[in-house]
Amino acid sequence: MLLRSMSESHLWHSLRQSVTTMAALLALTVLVVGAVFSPWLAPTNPFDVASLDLLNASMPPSWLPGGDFKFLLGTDAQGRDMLSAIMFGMRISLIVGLCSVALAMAIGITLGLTAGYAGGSVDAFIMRFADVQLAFPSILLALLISGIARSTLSSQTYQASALWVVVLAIGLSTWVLFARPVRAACMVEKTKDYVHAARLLGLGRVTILLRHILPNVLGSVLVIATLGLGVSVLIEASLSFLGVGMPPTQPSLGTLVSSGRDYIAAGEWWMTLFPALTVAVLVLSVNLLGDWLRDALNPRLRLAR
Amino acid sequence: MTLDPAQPSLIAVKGLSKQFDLSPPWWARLLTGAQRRVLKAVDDVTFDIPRGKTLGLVGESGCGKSTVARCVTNLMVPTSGRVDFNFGGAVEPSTALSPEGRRKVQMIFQDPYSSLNPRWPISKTIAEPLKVFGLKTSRAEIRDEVRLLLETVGLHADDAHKYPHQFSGGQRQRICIARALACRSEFLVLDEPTSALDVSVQAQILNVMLELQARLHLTFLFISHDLSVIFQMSDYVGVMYLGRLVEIGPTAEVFRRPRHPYTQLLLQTVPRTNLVGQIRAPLSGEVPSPIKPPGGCSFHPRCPHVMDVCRSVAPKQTQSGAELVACHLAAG
Amino acid sequence: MTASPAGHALSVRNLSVEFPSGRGRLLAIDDVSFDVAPGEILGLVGESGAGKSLTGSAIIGLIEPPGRIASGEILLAGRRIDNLDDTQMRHVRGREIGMIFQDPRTSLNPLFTVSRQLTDTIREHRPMSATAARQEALRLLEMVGIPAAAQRLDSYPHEFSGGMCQRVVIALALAAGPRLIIADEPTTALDVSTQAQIMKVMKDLCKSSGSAMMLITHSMGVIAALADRVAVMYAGRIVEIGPVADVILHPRHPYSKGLIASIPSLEQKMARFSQIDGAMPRLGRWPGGCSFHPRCPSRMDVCSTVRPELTEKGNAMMACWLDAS
Amino acid sequence: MLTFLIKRLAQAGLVLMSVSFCSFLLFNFVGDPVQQMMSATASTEDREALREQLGLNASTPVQFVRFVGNIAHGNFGNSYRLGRPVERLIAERLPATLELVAVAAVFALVLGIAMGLQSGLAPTSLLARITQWGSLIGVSLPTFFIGIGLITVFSVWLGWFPAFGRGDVIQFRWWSTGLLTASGLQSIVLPAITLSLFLMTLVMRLVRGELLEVMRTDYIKFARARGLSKRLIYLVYAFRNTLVPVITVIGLQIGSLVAFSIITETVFNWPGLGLMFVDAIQFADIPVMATYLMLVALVFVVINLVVDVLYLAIDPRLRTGSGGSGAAT
Repeated sequence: MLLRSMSESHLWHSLRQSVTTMAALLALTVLVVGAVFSPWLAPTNPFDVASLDLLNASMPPSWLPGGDFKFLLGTDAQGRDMLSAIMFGMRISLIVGLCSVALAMAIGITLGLTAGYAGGSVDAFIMRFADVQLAFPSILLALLISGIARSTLSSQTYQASALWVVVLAIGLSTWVLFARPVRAACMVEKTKDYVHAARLLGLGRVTILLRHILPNVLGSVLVIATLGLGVSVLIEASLSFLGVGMPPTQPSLGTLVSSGRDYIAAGEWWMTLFPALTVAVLVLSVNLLGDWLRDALNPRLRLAR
Repeated sequence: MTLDPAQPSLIAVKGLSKQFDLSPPWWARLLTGAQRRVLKAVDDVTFDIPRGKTLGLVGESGCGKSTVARCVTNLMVPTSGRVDFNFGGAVEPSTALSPEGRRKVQMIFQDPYSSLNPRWPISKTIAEPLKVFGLKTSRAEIRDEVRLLLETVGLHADDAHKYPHQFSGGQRQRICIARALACRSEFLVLDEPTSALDVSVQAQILNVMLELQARLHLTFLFISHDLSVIFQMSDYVGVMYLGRLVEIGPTAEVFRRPRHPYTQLLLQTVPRTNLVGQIRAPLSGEVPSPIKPPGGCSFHPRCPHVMDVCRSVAPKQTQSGAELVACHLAAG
Repeated sequence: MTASPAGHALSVRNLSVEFPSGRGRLLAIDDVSFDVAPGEILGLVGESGAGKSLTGSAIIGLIEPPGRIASGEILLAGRRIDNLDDTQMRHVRGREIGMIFQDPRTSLNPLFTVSRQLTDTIREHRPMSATAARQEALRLLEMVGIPAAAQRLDSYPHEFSGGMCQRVVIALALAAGPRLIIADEPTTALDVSTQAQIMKVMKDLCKSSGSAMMLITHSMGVIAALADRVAVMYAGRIVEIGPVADVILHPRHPYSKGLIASIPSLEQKMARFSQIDGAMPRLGRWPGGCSFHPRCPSRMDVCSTVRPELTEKGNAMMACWLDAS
Repeated sequence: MLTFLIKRLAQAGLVLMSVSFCSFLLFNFVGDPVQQMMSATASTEDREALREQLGLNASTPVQFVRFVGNIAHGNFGNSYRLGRPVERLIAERLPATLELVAVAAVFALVLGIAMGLQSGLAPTSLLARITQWGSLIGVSLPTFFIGIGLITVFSVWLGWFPAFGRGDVIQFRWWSTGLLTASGLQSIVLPAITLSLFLMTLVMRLVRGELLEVMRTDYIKFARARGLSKRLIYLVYAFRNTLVPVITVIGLQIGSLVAFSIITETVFNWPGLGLMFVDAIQFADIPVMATYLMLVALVFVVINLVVDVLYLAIDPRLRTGSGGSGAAT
């Protein structure tokens, strides 16, 4: 609906204008395909303990002396193929990122629309809540939530539900990202005359919100969601790096960086560098795409007022 | 008084007031000794419009004419006073309109760029009232009705699938009229419907409205700051200043012999194309802030005929010929 | 058009302004020429999109990129100013050309006092001590009719009403005594009664200082009240130019005729408004030949193919094939 | 103006109250303190006695009031892990974190604003493009990756700066500073850069965006039409208008600098609060976690009050309190 009215040709035209965005889109496609189909595409299954061989441990990338072409990006201290580990790790990073954006979006849009349309004390209450939330920077809140989960759940349950704890932590700490702009956009939209015209038809608040206002704030939501995905992946990586995110049994990219870190001093840099680079490329291309979306949608949004 | 005793009134507004409380919160008033600040946007406004006629409301920015429009259409709840509609059956107060009554009261807005949902093709916008009020149910009927409505307001029926940004300002205003017509409305509030448009397009839109009014026997409340548009469009005219109706009466009468000094000032200062090289302006004076209007008659600081009584007593509306005027001069 | 360019406060010769776009270069102003004599007020009138504001921006050298002057000359008191570099142009702006914008509330920087904005402008163009500049600022505010100017000197813009703000804007535009003032819709954002006051201030100042003024507006009423001569613009071109009394009371170009006829009258009630069908085409969709021909009630075959040029007709000049021969 | 300040103070109080309530909940409901403090072999009577002693049998509101009272007296309880009063632990660690955050904030603001102005004023220049790209990469790189990269290059390969720790510190009463010794200064360079990069890129992009927005306004166009010099228009007129929205975000983000210091401190083994907090999380050391939270909230609140005062200094419209006069017509 959104894209259709923005006219596909316009977006497509502006996309082709920007070489960097095309490159970002390409990189993102490669990464996402690699992650989604990792069980079939990856050279080995890093979780298959039986296939690990300590003789293969700590091998450098294939193009360096001592490297093996079987292990393109080298191996870790357990003899795991880094490339496969990264592909599987990225899968987990992406799942966490997407789920937490979805959660944050659901909370943020609901509260943002409610606050923006209702105004008055409802608005004041939700926004004070958001202020308090802002006093806890997202990474801190995420740390806290996983800290609480860690101390209340038994370690077995925690291991099993680590992914959802992380999603919850990131989602709950980034909803303000959506709520504030959605509220602002909603407050702008609700004073516009097309909303007044809808009220003259006697439509209810919910109908007006969903039918008229929501489609008109989706443009900015799309941009935030894209940029928010980058933020979520970064937070997840940071949490895992600090040892409170994904456990080593379900390693995300951040976990890989964290576990490879101790080997830098020994000169075995590839265990850290490659997963870290993957995070960087992933987030960079997501950000590039978000920036482009914002620029591409904005003048249009302004024109259409 | 009713404007035309021979004609039944479609809408009667009695003692309408709307206040906005701009005061700081109670604790701040307590701590800093700040005063309550109440903006009387509309203050005790009474008028009625005979069926099939147009009442023009004119005044400068901040005089409360748009607030009247919003109260009349129920987009705002008045602080006091009442608005009654009579569509031929029983008298219905605006706060308790039946869906049927609500359908008959529609509005055309000033800004044609914000009055259409930018994400909707215009066919969907025009069809919405048809569906909401159950006027047409089958898909084919709705499509035909939308095409008919578009042609009624002078647009191509084939443009129904287009989006608002593909239309010019004048065309969008026509689409808004089509949406109001889709409701089969009987009473239209026109809130500065042409002030965002160019003169040549304004003429087109005003013509469309005149034709529709004659054909469908519509009743208009026409709000504008443009005296000449009001002069041309309305049968009756009301002049507002700082929330009050200072003069109301038949258009020809008010424009030929304005009785309130403010109406006189407005008519005198409006630039006219037939008076080349003439600027007729008082040396100073501006509309004061509606938050702190002057006491007594709120126009007294700018009035050339100011008397002592004007500074202390707010004038009541009095009959003067076919008009009602709120001025101590007219009261004799 | 008899005086030499040197005798004019402003001469615009064959000015064209273009915008590069995906569909090639779009001409937004197409071959426009006119003069303004010292002390004269020239009205530039037209509907939105006609290019009147852009003409003003082109003269003061502030066209928004990527727009640019494609060809033509602009002469200020005989000196070419369209080819000046940025630094040289900066000394023309403010000192020789003053500009007044439409909305007085957004024209003033909300975070600085009126005196600060005035003295900054004065000292930019005239070497003066801070105290002298303050005196001058006070004089300017009194000149534009701000009551109790001395007390209000250190006020912020939000403490002024709309009409008072526009007086401050005028004072700022006049700070360095420019020989030309470009006023872009100076009264549109104001109330009717304030509008008349501001028009009076502008007219009096022009008369007393001898500055020329280019008055850009869509309101024929404002033109009638203020201007000496008027140029009617349509789709980037001047279609008719001449003394106000001639053009407004007896317009001859079909567009000016239609435009003036469509203004609602305050004298006589009409059953129906005289209207021009259609709307001004968007930039880049301007038709060939005379660009008004699709809307023109008296169009001929020639109109759709050959563009009419401005030619003298009595006191005025117009670009139309009607009675061209 | 007074109303504005009172409102903000009340809001600040509200934030602190909510945060201390959260901390209180943490204390009481997450992980039983008795469980944490006593060995598994302790008898039920001993547990009950300790319960009574800790006041855990009182009703929840009473406990909360006591909790707040304790905080007001500077009594935050004992660390489960180290068994020492939390306020002492905090006092030992606080200077390290504050110095790191302060140096990083100065880096970020000075460079960020300078680069933002530069790229906003000449958006097509080469330098602007480089900073634009740099900033994009900056926000896309995880903080820990930047830290590890800097360590690898400047400590492991080049050996210019130490890879971890604070270097030598000088003690002034309870405050210890590393800013006055050569090794202390050397040590703070890499962590401060790491910590500041995110904020720096953010400030830069924000300043650039706002500046471009301000440059489109009528008052800047009018200033240009009056022939004012570029320096005056850009660096005085436009810059001050740019600052209004920018300082809000900066205020919020300096708070999050404290949070990001957790990662930086972990990477550089910086003996600050963040490192302590991460350890506390690993060991579920609730009193330390709760106190740290309240401290972060306090920092946030204080910074935001400073921002509000700055607002008043910059925007005259707030001073007269006539902001809300533009009512409906």
